[in-house]
Amino acid sequence: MTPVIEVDRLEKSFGHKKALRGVNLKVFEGEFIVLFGPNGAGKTTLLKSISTLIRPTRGRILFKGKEIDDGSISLRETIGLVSHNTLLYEDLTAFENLLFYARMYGVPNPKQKIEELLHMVGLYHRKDDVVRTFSRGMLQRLTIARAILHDPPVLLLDEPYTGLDVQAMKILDDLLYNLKDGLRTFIMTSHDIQKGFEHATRLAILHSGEIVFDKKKEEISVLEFEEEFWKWVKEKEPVF
Amino acid sequence: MQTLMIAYAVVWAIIFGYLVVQYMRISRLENEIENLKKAIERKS
Amino acid sequence: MNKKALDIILYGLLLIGMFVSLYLIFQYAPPAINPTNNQTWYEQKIFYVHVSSAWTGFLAFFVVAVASIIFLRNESRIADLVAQTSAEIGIVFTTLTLISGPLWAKSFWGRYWDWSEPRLVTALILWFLYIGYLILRSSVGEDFRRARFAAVFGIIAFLDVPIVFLSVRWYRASHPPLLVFEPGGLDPSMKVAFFFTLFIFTVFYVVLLRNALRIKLLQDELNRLKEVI
Amino acid sequence: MEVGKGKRAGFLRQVFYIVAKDFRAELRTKELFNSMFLFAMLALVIFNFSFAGKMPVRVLSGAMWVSFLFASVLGLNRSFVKEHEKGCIEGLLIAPCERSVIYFGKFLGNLLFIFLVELIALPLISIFFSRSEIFSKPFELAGILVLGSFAISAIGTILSAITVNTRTRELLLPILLFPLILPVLIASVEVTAYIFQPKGSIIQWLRLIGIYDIIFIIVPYLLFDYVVEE
Repeated sequence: MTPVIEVDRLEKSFGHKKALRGVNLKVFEGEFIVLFGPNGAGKTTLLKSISTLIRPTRGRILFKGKEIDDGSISLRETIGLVSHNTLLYEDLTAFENLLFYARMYGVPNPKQKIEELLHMVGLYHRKDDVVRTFSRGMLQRLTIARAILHDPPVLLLDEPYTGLDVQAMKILDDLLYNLKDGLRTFIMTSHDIQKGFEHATRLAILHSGEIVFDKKKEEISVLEFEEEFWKWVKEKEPVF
Repeated sequence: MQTLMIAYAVVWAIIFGYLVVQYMRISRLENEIENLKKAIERKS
Repeated sequence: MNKKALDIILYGLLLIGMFVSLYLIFQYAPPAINPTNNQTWYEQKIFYVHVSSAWTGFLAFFVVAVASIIFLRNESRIADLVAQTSAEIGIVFTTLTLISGPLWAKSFWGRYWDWSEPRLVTALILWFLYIGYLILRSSVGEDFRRARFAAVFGIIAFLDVPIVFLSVRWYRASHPPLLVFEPGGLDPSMKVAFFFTLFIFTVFYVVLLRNALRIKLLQDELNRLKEVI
Repeated sequence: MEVGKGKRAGFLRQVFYIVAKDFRAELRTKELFNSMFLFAMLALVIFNFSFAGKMPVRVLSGAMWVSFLFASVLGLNRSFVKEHEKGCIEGLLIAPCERSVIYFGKFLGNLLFIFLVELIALPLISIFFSRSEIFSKPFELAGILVLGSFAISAIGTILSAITVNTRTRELLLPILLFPLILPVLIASVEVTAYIFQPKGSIIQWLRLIGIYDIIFIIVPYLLFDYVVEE
């Protein structure tokens, strides 16, 4: 079975700094991988590389066996990204923001789809308000609506729980459960072990640009994993 | 005519002087690197 | 050892070449006659250094553009360093052009600057463009992006140069200045002096670039070694 | 896996969506347009008082173009700042479109804003500086305004995409843009002066702007990927 995403000896350096030093990762259909790792481990760089935002220094990324290159525009249709930024225009309304992205992706029946999504994330009553006036939690919900607008079979989530209030967390949890249909593939980064473990089908730890741990959820318990995680965070973290 | 000639000579001298300074800097850097390499060898 | 030998040859060539070019300019080549008043015109000798430095500056900026293209193709650090140092050197020589040009113009036109002289104005615009290039370099934090932005600007800037030249020349056609100097036929001995000076300036450029490049690479190496320790 | 996959919009459509989005956001706040317009008019007022008495035709066309250029810099500066505020540029980069769609979208948006400012400024210039010629040759004037602004926007858009990533941002754009745009400025001033007061020939100037427009729309288009990619 060909993996949906295959990361092959991926390296990325910014000047002298090496953010990724040879990452290998195979993600299969329906998997929910949660990547853990201390700050600066390269989690964001890895997600950005997979979402074609960053051009790798060395190595390859394959989507269903096809290599990402300049001509792979249609591959971007298969990816949804929730990053640190909202990727929303502050001077546009919630509806206008989604409409713009829907058109760029060529979503069929965009208006109907957007209204559905706005109901789903509980923002329908604010659909004609300018995004500038939204709270952090509302923004994050709209961000997720934007990411799944085109029904991407692959969803990349970069610390989606950061800065959320309890209500927003609940909505995000429900959303993720709804989206996990066994066909969709997820890669999420997190440093909240509980939350990450809850959703994951597979757990991995990224440390200074390398994957140092990668196991299926059945093979390990929360406590064991927590121990493993702290081992990596402590061991190689520079001592100040 | 003479002032011009002096001006020319000054321009030449400045450029050449700069080249000499560059050369000294190269030698100094090369020496430093040599010393560091030796220090690393001793350490290991 | 090979490098050392090349150093000695280049430095020796320059030292001797300097004296030879001084001799050629001031002794060998005859002084020119000013066509406006038919008097001996010593200041014409500025011409040798003026045109040579203008040529070298232009060469340097050409190298910036070529190195920029190479950088965008293979992202090599050396190409980026060549572009940067070549821009720095180019600015030095263009500055020299901009100082010597008006001095020469004063002796010929009776004024330091004429906006309808395309070569001079183009040199000035070149100077602005590449000062901007260096400011751009100094205001981007990340090494990698800096190199890319600089390369893109380096290419655009160089493409602009011939159009600037053309526009100033056409501007002159519609706003004729009092008198325009076109360097017509040079005396053969003047030509010898001129081409020799041109050659020496080009060697200057090559040695400056080579040295600056070596310094930067050695510093890289030094930093790397310091990190190891 | 082909869940709800629609047909992706074509190149020009996507470009249009980007322009439409910028235009809609601008319609809501109008902050950019207002400041550009006011800036251009203020610059003209200042020019007027720097030249006591009626400005000669050539000086007036020069003053117009300098004011428009300065106003354009304001607009160009904001153009990519807005894309960077909430990381929207990332949203565009992961969208299924060529990177050049972003370049052409932003270019057209900037051109549109600049041209609108110029268009609204023209009648006022005609009144303030007693130049009725502005109304007798509206198409010629609009033509040269588009040709000149085309170049300002084409170069300005890629430079703005660069300078938005620098420490000095707003300060750097004019420093990089002005020397590059000089040939177009000379040519546009010459042509505008000719429209006011026909004298000599302007065919070579039009040719120069044409060549410039072609080169500096193609080259940034080729280089834009390198500017926005990490």
